[in-house]
Amino acid sequence: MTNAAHPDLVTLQTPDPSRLLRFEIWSDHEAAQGRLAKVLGGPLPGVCKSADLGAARLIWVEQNTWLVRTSPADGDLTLATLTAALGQDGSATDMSGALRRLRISGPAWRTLLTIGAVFDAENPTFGPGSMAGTLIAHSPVRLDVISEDCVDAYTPPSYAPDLFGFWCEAAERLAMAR
Amino acid sequence: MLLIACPNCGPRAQAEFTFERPLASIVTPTETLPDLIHKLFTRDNPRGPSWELWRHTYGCAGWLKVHRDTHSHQISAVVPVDMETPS
Amino acid sequence: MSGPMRLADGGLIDRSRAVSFVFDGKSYQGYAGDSLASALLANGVVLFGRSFKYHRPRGVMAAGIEEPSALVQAGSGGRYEPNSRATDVFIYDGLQSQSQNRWPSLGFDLGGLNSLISPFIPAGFYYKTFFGGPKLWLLYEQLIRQMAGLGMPPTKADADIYEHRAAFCDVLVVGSGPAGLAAALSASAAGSRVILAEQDERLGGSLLTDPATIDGLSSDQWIAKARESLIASGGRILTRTTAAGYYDHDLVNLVERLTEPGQTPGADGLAQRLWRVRAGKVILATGAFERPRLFEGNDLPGVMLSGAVRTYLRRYGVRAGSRAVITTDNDDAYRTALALADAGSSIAAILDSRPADGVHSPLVQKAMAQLPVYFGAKLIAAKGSAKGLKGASALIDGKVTALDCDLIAVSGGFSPVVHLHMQAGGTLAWDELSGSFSPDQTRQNQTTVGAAAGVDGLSATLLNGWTKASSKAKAKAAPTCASDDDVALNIIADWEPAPQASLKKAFVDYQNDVTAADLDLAWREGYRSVEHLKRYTTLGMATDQGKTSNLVGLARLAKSEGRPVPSVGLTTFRPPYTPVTLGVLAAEATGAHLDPRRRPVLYQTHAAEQPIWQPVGYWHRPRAYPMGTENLHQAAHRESLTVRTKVGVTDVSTLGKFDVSGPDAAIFLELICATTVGKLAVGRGRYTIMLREDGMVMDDGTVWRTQENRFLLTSSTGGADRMAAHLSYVRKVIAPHLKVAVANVQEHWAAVAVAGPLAKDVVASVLPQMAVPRHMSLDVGDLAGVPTLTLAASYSGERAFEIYAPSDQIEPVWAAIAKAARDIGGCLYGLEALEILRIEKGHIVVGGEIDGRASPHDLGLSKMLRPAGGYIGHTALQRPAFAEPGRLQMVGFEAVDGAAIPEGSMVLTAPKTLPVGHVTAAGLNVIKGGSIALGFLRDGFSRTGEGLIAWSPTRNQTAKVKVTAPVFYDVAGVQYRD
Amino acid sequence: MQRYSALSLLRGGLNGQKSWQRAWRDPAPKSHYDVIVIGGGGHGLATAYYLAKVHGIRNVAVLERGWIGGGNTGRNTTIVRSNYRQPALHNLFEFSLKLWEGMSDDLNYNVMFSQRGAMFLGHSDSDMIRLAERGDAMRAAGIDAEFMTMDQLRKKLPLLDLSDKARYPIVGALNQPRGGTARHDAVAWGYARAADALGVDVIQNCEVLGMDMVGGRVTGVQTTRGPIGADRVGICVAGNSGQVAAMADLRLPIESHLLQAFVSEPVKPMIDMVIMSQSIHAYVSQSDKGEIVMGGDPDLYPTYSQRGRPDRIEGVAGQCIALFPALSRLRMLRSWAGTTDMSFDGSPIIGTTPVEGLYLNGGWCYGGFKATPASGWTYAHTLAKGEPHALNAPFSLDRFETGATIDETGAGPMPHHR
Repeated sequence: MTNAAHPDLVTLQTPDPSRLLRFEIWSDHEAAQGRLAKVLGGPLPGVCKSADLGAARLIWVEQNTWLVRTSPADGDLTLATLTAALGQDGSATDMSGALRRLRISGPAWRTLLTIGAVFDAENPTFGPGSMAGTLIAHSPVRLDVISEDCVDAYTPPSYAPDLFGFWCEAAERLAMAR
Repeated sequence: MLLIACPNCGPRAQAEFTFERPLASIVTPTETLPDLIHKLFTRDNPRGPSWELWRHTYGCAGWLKVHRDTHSHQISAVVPVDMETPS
Repeated sequence: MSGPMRLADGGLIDRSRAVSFVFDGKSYQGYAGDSLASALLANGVVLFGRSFKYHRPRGVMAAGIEEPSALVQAGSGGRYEPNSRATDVFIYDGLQSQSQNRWPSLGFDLGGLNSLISPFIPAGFYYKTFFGGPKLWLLYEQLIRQMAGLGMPPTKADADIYEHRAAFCDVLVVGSGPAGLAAALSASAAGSRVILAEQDERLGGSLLTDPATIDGLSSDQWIAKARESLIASGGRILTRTTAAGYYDHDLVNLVERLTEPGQTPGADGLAQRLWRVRAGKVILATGAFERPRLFEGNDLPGVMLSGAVRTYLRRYGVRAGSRAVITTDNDDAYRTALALADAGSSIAAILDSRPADGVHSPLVQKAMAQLPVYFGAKLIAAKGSAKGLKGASALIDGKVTALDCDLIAVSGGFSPVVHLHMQAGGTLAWDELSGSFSPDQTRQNQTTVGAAAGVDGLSATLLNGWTKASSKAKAKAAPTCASDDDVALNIIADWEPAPQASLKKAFVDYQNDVTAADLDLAWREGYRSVEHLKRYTTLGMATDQGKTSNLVGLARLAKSEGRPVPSVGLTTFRPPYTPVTLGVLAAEATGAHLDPRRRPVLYQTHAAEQPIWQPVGYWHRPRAYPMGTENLHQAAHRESLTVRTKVGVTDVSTLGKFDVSGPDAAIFLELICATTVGKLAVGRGRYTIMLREDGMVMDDGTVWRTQENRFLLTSSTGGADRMAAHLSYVRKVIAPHLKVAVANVQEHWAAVAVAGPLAKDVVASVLPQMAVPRHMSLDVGDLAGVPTLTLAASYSGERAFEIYAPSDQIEPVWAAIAKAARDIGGCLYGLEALEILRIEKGHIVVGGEIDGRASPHDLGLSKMLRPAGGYIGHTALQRPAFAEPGRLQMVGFEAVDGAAIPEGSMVLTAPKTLPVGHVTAAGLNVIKGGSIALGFLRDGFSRTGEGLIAWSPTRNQTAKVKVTAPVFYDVAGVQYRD
Repeated sequence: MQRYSALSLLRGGLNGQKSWQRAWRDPAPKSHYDVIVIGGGGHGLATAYYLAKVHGIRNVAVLERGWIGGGNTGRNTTIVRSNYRQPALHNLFEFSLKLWEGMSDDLNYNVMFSQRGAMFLGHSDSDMIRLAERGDAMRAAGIDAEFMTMDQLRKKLPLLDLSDKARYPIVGALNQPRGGTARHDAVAWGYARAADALGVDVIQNCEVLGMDMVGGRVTGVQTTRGPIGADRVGICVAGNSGQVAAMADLRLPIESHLLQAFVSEPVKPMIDMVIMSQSIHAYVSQSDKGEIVMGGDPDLYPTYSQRGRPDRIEGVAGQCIALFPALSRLRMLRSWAGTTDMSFDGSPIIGTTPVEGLYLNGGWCYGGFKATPASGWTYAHTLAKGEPHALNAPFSLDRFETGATIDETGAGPMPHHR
């Protein structure tokens, strides 16, 4: 579903459903991360970073904790793989229903994210592979920069209708002010 | 509104954070009653530098030890809660 | 030509674009670029408004935001704004404006009678009369309130939209006069990300009044070039944008006005925007305010600040008078005199309070050659009325001299605009000669430049702005001006009015009508601290916040005290610098968007059933699903009866839910829960309570062991966020060593509760391959292709199940369960039925019995507590008050007289006695009928059977009640088991 | 004391305002007082006044670091009410309200106590039950409280948003007709003048630097104007209680936070009462000058800075517009902030301390202004008798140790949860 479409400015889209898995490591961090890197096909992204590993998107979310976004078809297998690789050093939890994702693309996505915000989305160092949690329009948001032209925003489903509505209105205003 | 340099996320607006308590007021369940009363119900409440516990609630959700002047609001150190506080 | 006072040419107005507007019902014409004040002055209007207390006639005094007198109300309906400064409103076609605080009209104002009784209403008079008790005061006050206030209040909701933006930069420059522009250019040249904010609609500041030649260009050209250069290097220029507040850690709030008061916004509908700018460094180039001087009638229409007279002349092409008297203590006013003379006005006198024997600058010498200049001279009184000035008297060479004039241009020196510097926590330095404070120490990363820093002369200003903005800036690269344009002020501050002037008509605070005599009186009465003086007289508390009056008042206080000005202190500078609409402060976060509205994932599904909604904190949940013409109570009763007799289905998705996993999960949970957890078998669950550190019950819920090392903890909806923070605190701060992961799965899992004697049948029909779990057991299953978790737990007291599914897949699960239940006579039920059922069973809830004041003992839960302790709250529970007699303990109440027990009512032993308890929640016995309630009663556990009264005087309701145990249904607890 | 009256104003007008005397003296500190009250706010000055008036103890000094009324007395939203749920609280505040009703005449200083009504709005049925509980508790204690119908609300406050489109639609309100506002500065000045007339020394610009202790007993204070001896010393410096108590090695159950408030530019009358809300944590009233006075939640972290965070003000603006949509186009004129003594149950502390001769009045959180007269009255009693008055006995310093806390909101021991 496209919520607002101004390709030369900003477009908001609800992407296809995906699975979200959270995992946390509590002991022997180096070894556990090594095992995970092996099964995921690359090292885990560092603090406040994100990365594509194979078909999965890995997002650092808090200390020793990551979020994995996979396709619905891969979800169960990934969960099992994560659980096995974590062993006694951590655990994984299915969080698929806990967050809604909105894809914001177009040259004005950074401007859009400064509205009702306190975070410096216009900072060029906040580029592809960067993750930031913040508060926008009084709603908790996690941003994952996909490319220079595109960012994914995650928020709990209960906040999503209001927040996505807020962005739609703001996007329309940006378009009107052109 | 303060700018707090989260060790994970970098400098961020206070709106993303929550003040929890002075570090000295952290009470474990094994504390004796007199100790609990002393730590929880009496406070130094300094006018000046103080170690405090904050949380980057809407950022990385991390718990932080913040050394902050309660009058000037100058913040001289922010470290993760599991790190020793520099003396 | 728009008006008789307009010059034939010149100024920065666009004479090709006429603008029509209305003031007090009369249509006028001005030009694009005119302020309302300049357009009205051009049209010969001299009377703009009435003062607050004495309703004295007032004209326009200034040309900028410091204007105290010329206030108007503008616009209408949802765009109506009172108290706008005519000097700070740029006219647009269709502008509707009105004078205010007058009745019946501006010219004839009955409030002006106050002026006649002014001897009897000096400063603070209201503290000394109107005695006789609060009832009498209310009568007096009614009149006072009508007399007070300025504009009429708005009555409509705002028609427009406001927005907040976050912005970050290396250097924020506030003010775009020569110092600000030089600073912005310098910072930009050094590679900084620059934001330049200018409150005016055009860049230039003082250059708009005093054009100059800079770097060989006319100042207009130089400004245009600077603008282009800043934008080309990625800078952001915001005009009509005021720095309203300077907060901690270099956060500056900028208010951008996209519309003028009353004006319809552009296509995006935005009226104003608030920029929250976090700057690496802030350069304040905010200029200086010219000060008025003390003389009798210094508030009359036609008395204006000298710089303002020149601004109207040069920027707007408006001559404010044809015969002027100038009173000054500095050179700047000579520019005004010469400019007026150039424009064809005659100059009756330049009254310069400085001594004659000083060295005269070329500017002064030029004036002396052609105009009547008197040194050591003072103005005594202006004479005039609402219609304008009719001359003045002055002290010249020791003699009282009458002067003919229709304009008095006043310059009492200049005060640097230090407001933002002071908001930022800076300190000030005093200069006795010029009588001004300028910035001294700074606490934040901030520098003041130009006139705001007390820098005098254009070339010094340009150099100062350029070099202070960047450590890399080289002085020789700074912009330079032509030497003719480099005029110094040479102020010799003189605060002393002429001895012949009556101080009762010498105004310090124009808008609030505070005179020099008022200040003297307040001092004599002992209001001698500067704050007392301000608060007693209201000095500096008007809408201009004393921008022009503060220093004049301070100097007067210093004279009374016999001390130098800086030693009498200053009042605190606080945001906002100029008044800011509440609308832009709030932006979208008001009205329907005041707080986020959290919708359960099944919101749309419920909406299709047209339920009655109930707000619960941020959440919106169905309260009941009425059928036909049912009201809330009928629906809720039917729903609860259906649960008791058949089966009901309800959405409990919003409950707090936490996935706790790892080898130390049980240890962790035993810190949180006051009950035992570790002994739970896999596949089993139990009820639990969580305590605060002070021993009070914080929340309740259930804990389930889903695997050997994995638990699911549930808690209340309202307490979910608090519980999440608590779990995080305990995990990361109290028990960081544990091998445990805590994931907040509140919104991952949606949940459907099925309750009633037939609940088992519903579960069996939708999850046929799963054996129906027994009470407090769980199992997994597949429902409509969705993996589910079924918990057998009862809140209603009936056999009941909660079926969990990932919230993004809950729809088919809900649909299947609802259908299965309806197929066998069941129904949906909402929060109201849930409440009725839980009261009957005596289950406690957050916000009801869990009120933050009740200990587990008070709630009758002592037996649940883990005897070994070790949980949070255990230690504090040992405090003696928890065991003392007289505690409020949770009981049930049963109505014995057929009346309904009022919720929230007080419980008494007899009429007219003090309460011994209260009712927390009341409902009805679903099957048997009759009113029942839960509540607290002093020593209630030992009072079962006692007859009491539940009394609600606010609702005029009473019920006779009997104390019972807090359970009214299935006391033996057989219904919810197999 | 020179009597103030309409006649005195007439006289002043006729003689060129020459007849006015100083409202209070500017005495030099004596070497010893029976009682020293530290803190020249409304509470301290009221304490001194009632010590002199009720207990006949006139050898009293009030020591003020800066100017009297310069702390939270001059930094609040001037609301006076007694509509509390907990008996210990409504008993104290109702006693206070009764003193307010006679204050202007008692002090011969018009404090403009305006009983325009103080109203709590309810936005849901559960709000209404909690309001009923509060109202019923008040009425049972003989305090005025009454529900207003939607029609009454519409009539009394036509600008209130009573639509169902509101985020928190208004469904009813509990009014305390005797609640209202008072002129905050006048309270300090009125008490100072009246206390001064009874012989109390009100000493400004006199900062207490330390306590003199002999054998665990306080014998006086060290000040910027020299040492001053006293039989009894009463701390009355809410906002800075911890700082002063520390001079006697006392740690308190208090944390200093910050509360902001602001006013709009003045307009003609538009809001006729004090409006508060059960769901929206903001309060609104209109001053006699015409300014809309607004406040809300505190800043939620410890600070002595008196500099507020702007997002708090922005939030309160949104809340006030949500209640009164027409406020949107009014402008914030002036904002301010006070340092509040946040106690760990939200209630004040008035009573004895473990240090002999030393007494404490503080912990007022953000509700101290309305208590001014009762605080002074009960504290004067406590200082005079060495033991608390029945009204302040529950508000003892040791209640956190015993567990007998008085928690109106049930928010628990963390000040930032309040």
